[in-house]
Amino acid sequence: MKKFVNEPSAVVKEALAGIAAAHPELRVDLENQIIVRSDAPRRGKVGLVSGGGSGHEPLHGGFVGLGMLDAACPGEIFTSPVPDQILAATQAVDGGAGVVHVVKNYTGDVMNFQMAAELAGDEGVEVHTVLVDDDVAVEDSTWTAGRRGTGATLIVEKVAGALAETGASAAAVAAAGTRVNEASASFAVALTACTTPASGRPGFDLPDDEMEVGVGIHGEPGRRREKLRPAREIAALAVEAVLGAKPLSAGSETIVLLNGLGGTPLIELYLLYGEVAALLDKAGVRIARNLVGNYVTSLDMAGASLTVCTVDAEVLRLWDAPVRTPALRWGA
Amino acid sequence: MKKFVNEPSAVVKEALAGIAAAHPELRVDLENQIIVRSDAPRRGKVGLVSGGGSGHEPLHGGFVGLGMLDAACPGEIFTSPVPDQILAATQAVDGGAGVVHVVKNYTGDVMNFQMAAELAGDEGVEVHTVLVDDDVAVEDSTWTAGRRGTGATLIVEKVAGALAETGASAAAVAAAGTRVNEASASFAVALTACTTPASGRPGFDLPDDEMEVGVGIHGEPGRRREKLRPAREIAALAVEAVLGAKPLSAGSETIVLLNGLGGTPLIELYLLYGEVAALLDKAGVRIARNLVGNYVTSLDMAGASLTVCTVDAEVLRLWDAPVRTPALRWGA
Amino acid sequence: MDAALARAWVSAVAASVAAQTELLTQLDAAIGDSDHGVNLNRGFTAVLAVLDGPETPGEVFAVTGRTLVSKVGGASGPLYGSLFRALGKALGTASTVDAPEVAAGLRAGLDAVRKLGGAAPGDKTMVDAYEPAVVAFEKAAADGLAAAARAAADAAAAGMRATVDLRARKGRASYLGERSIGHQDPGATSTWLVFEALASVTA
Amino acid sequence: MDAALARAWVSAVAASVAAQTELLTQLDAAIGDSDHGVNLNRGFTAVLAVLDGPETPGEVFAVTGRTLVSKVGGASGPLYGSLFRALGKALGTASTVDAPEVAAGLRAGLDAVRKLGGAAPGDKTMVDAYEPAVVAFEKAAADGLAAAARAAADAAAAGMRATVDLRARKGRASYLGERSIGHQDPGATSTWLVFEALASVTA
Ligand SMILES: Nc1ncnc2c1ncn2[C@@H]1O[C@H](COP(=O)(O)OP(=O)(O)O)[C@@H](O)[C@H]1O
Ligand SMILES: Nc1ncnc2c1ncn2[C@@H]1O[C@H](COP(=O)(O)OP(=O)(O)O)[C@@H](O)[C@H]1O
Ligand SMILES: [Mg+2]
Ligand SMILES: [Mg+2]
Ligand SMILES: [Mg+2]
Ligand SMILES: [Mg+2]
Repeated sequence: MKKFVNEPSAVVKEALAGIAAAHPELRVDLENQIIVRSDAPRRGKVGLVSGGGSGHEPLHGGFVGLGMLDAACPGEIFTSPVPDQILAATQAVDGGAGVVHVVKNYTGDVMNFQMAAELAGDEGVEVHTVLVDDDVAVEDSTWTAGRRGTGATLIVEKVAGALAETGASAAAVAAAGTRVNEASASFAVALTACTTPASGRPGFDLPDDEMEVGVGIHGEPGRRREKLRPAREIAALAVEAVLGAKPLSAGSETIVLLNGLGGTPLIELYLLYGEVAALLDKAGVRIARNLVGNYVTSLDMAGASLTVCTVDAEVLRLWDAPVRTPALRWGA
Repeated sequence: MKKFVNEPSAVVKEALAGIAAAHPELRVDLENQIIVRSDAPRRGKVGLVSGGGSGHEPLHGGFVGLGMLDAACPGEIFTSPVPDQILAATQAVDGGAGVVHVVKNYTGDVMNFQMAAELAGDEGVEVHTVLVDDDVAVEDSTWTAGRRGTGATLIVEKVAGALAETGASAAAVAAAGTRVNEASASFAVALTACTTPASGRPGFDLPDDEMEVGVGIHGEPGRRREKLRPAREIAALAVEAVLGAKPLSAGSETIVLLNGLGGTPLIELYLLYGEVAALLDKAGVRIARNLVGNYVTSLDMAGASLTVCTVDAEVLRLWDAPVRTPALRWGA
Repeated sequence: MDAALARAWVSAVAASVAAQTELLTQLDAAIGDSDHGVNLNRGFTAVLAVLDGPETPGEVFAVTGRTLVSKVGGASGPLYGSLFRALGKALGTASTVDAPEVAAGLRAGLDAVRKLGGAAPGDKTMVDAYEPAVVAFEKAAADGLAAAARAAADAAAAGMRATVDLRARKGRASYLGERSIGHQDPGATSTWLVFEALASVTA
Repeated sequence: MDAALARAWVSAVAASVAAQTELLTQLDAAIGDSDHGVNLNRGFTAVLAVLDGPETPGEVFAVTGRTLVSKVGGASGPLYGSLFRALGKALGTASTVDAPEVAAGLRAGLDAVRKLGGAAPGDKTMVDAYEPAVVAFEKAAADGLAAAARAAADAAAAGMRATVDLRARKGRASYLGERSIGHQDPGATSTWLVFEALASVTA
C-alpha cells in the first residue's frame, strides 16, 4: 500500500490534526472528531451539519465555513460517523433555530444520523434531515437500499448553506436541500479500484483494459464491467445515464459538476468536461454553472462522476451566494 | 493506460477545450494554445505570463485571473511551449508596461521563453524574466542543469500577480518574483510513477515497498530510492531537506505549500501536513499561511512536495491580496 | 448464564473478531467497502475496556450495545448495537438467566435488528445468519445453554453459507445487483462468529 | 546535394523518427520525461507539410529549422531547430552544395547547438553523437557526400553508445546524478537517426 499514513487505524484522527493545523479559521474538535465553523453557534441561524465516512475529501470538512456547512462529522474511512459525534456537531451549531442534517443515503449513515437526531431531540434540538440520493446507477427499488448519495451532496450543501445564511427556517433550509436533491442525477465510472488504509490493497481487480461503470464512492465495484473506452464515449455513457434517469426539458438551466474520484488528474477531468459540455449542449441542456475538480472522492480511485442539477433562478442565486470554506470559495 | 483521453496526441488541445467550456470568464485561444484573462491587455498594467509543459494542472492555466497570471501557455505534456505560443501570450497581455515571464528552470523552458522574449523584443515589448528554481533535491552545480522549478512557482505567480495588479513596473514585479523564488525551497517524494498519455505506461518501475526521494514534476526518477516509510518519517525527510538547503532563522515567518503530485488524495495530504507543521513548529519556523492540495502536479503521480517560502510583511500582504482564478480564489 | 459468562461470551466475540478482521474485511471488499472487520474490531476492542463494570448479564449486554453504537459507525454499529441493547434490556436485572430467557433476549435482538434495518431473511444480510440461529436456539433451549448455543452456531453457519447464492436487497451489497451473487455476506459471517463464541464459552 | 536530396534527407529523418518514436520515448522515460520521441515526431511530421516550397538546400534546412522551433518545444525543439537553421543559413542560396560545404554547414549547426544549450562533449547530450559525426564528416568530405555521410553516421553511432556510461551534466537527465549512468541518451540517439538518414539517402 502506497500512502502517506502512519498506522492505518489512526488515519482519520491524524488527518483531522492536519486540517486543524491548516485551517486555524475552523474549530477542529479532535476528541469528538468534528469540524466546526469558528463562529458557531450563531443565534437564530439554522445550523447545517453533514458528515459521513472519511475518504471523500474535501467532502465534508472542506465545505465548513461561511455560506455552507456549520459543522462536519467525519467517520472512519468509508464508515458513517457514530451518533455521539453527530450529536456533538449538532449541539455545537445549534443557535436555537434548529439544525439540518444533510445525509447521504447509505444504510449506516441513515441509521446513525437518525439515532443522533433522536438524541438531539431529547436535548431539545429540532433536527430536520435532507436525504441525498442522486446516483442513478442504482435502481430505486425494493431490490436495493435505494439510490446512493454522491456528487449532488456538494450542491445540496452549498444551496442549503446559502439559504441558512439568510436566516431562513430549518424547514425551509431542509426543503431547499431536498429540492436540489430531487433535481439532481449523478453517474460515475471508475478506471481503478481504491485502496483503504485498513485493507491495504485495491478493493477489486480490474484488468488494464477494463473499467467499472456505475460505481459509488466507497470503492465497491460498479453495476457492470466494460472495456475501457475513449473519453468521448465515457462522457456519452454518463450523459445518457443522467438524462435517461431524470429527463430534462429543452432549455433547462443546470449546474454541472464534473467530479474526480481522487486519483484522476485535473487535465483528464477538463478533457472529459469538454466532452460532457458538448453533449449536454447538443441535448439542449444549458449549463448555467459548472465545477470541475476532485470534490466528492473515493480515496485514490481513478474515475469521475457527472452530476447534473436542474436549477431555477432562486437556486442559482443561492449557488452564487458568497462561500468561504477550505475547498469552495467565492464572493467572500 | 487508464485515462480519460481520446487520442493521446490530442490530450492538451482537448483539455484546453474543456477549460474553455468550464471557464467562460477566461479567453481560451485554441489556435495559439493560450489561456488569457478576459480583460487583458490592461493599459498600463504589467502583463504576467507563465507556461510550461502540460501535466501540472492546475498550474498554470488554473492561475489565470485577477491578481495572478494574465496568460498561460501550456505546452504538450511535459514539453515546454514553443516560442510562437509564448509570443502570442505575451502580445495578448501587453498593455504597454512590459511583460514578465515566470519560467521554471528547465533547459527547454528556458530556451523557448528566451527565444520568445527575443521575438517579443523585436516587436517592441519589453520582457523581464523570473526564473524559478526552488527544488533543493537537485544540486545547483556544474553537474546539473541547475535546480528545477516546482512548487514555489505558485507562490511566485501569486505574489508577482498581486504586485502587478497595483500598477507596479515590470522591473519591480520581476524583482518581487525573484525574491520569492530565492526565499523558497522545495522537496518532493513519489510513491508511484506517472504515466504520460503518449508513452502509455509508468515512467519507472517502483516496487510496492519503495519510494522515490527527491523527484521533480516530470515523472523522472528521483535522486534515490528508499524503502517506503511512515508519513511522519517522510515529513521529517522533506523538512530536513528544505531547512538544510535554506536554513531559516528562528521565528522566520513562512508560507508553506504542501502539494500533491496529482494522484494523492487530500486526506493523505492533510495527514502529511499535520506532521510537517509539527516539525516546522519544533524547528521554530512560523507558518503564517499555508496551502494544502494538488496544485503543481505530475499527471497521476502519487506523491507530495513541500515548499517553504520565507516571507516579510510585504510578501504576506501580496499573498493575501485578492485573487480570482479557477484554482486559487480569495478576497475577491 | 451469569455476568461472568456474559463477559466471557462478549470477550470471546472480541477475540474472534480480532482474529478474523482480515477475513471480514476481505468479504466486505468483494461486495461492500472493505471496512466490516475493522469496524467490528474497533467496536469490540472498545467494549473490552468497559466490561468490568456491569454486574448482571443484562447490564453486560446493554453496555456492549451502547459501546458498539458509539464506536462502530457504519451499518453494523447501529445494528449490532441495537441487538445487544435489546438483548440486555430483555434480560433485565437478573443476576443469572437460563437458556429460555436468553432465547427470548436473542429474539428481542432479532426484532430490533429487523425493525432498524428493515431486512427480511433472504436479503443477504446478518439477518440470514441471525434469524435461523435464534430459531435453533429457541428449539434447543430446553436442552440447556450449551446445546442451544451449539445448535444456534450451526444454524448461523448454514445461514451464512446460504448467503453466497443470494442477491443482496439491503445494505451496500444491493448496489451490485446480480453481481452480489456468489459472495458470502460479511455481516452474516460476523454473526456466525458471535454464535460460535457463545458455543465455545458455554461448551 | 540539391534541394531534392535535401528534401529526401529531411523526409528520411521524419520517417525514421516516426518509426523510432517508441524507442526514443522509452529512452527518455528512463532518464527524462518520456516525450522525446513524440516531440520529434510531431516536429518532423509538421516539417513534411512544408518541404514542398523551398527550392535550395539552404532553404530546405532553414524551413525545417523554423518549423522544428515552432512545433517541437522542450529542449530538443530549439536545439534541433537551431541546428537546421544554422545549417541552412551556412549553405546560403546555392542550388547545389558539395560535401565540404555541407561539412561547414554541419559545423555551424554544432556551434549553434553548443552556444544555445551550453553542453560540451561528455555531458551526455545530443552533442556526444553530433560532435564526432561532424568531425568524421569533415574528415571524409573529400571523398564525397556518400562516404562522408557514412563516416558521420558511424561516428554518431559510436558517440551515442558512449553516452551510456556517461553521467549527465545537462538537460533533465542531470537531475538523476549518478543514476543517469547506464542509460543511452535519447537526444544522442535521435542525432544518430539524423545521420543514418543522411547516409541512406546519399548511399
Ligand atoms: N439493512 C440491513 N439490515 C441488516 N443488516 C444489514 C443491513 N445493511 C447492512 N447490513 C449488514 O451489515 C454488513 C456491513 O456492515 P459494515 O461493513 O460494518 O457497514 P457498512 O455497510 O456501512 O460499511 C452487511 O454485510 C450486512 O450483513
Ligand atoms: N543543454 C543541452 N544541450 C544539448 N542537448 C541537450 C541539452 N539539454 C537536453 N539536450 C538533449 O535533449 C534531449 C531531450 O530532448 P526532449 O526530451 O525532446 O526535451 P526535454 O528534455 O525538454 O523533455 C536529451 O536527451 C539531450 O540529448
Ligand atoms: Mg462502511
Ligand atoms: Mg519534455
Ligand atoms: Mg462495510
Ligand atoms: Mg524529454
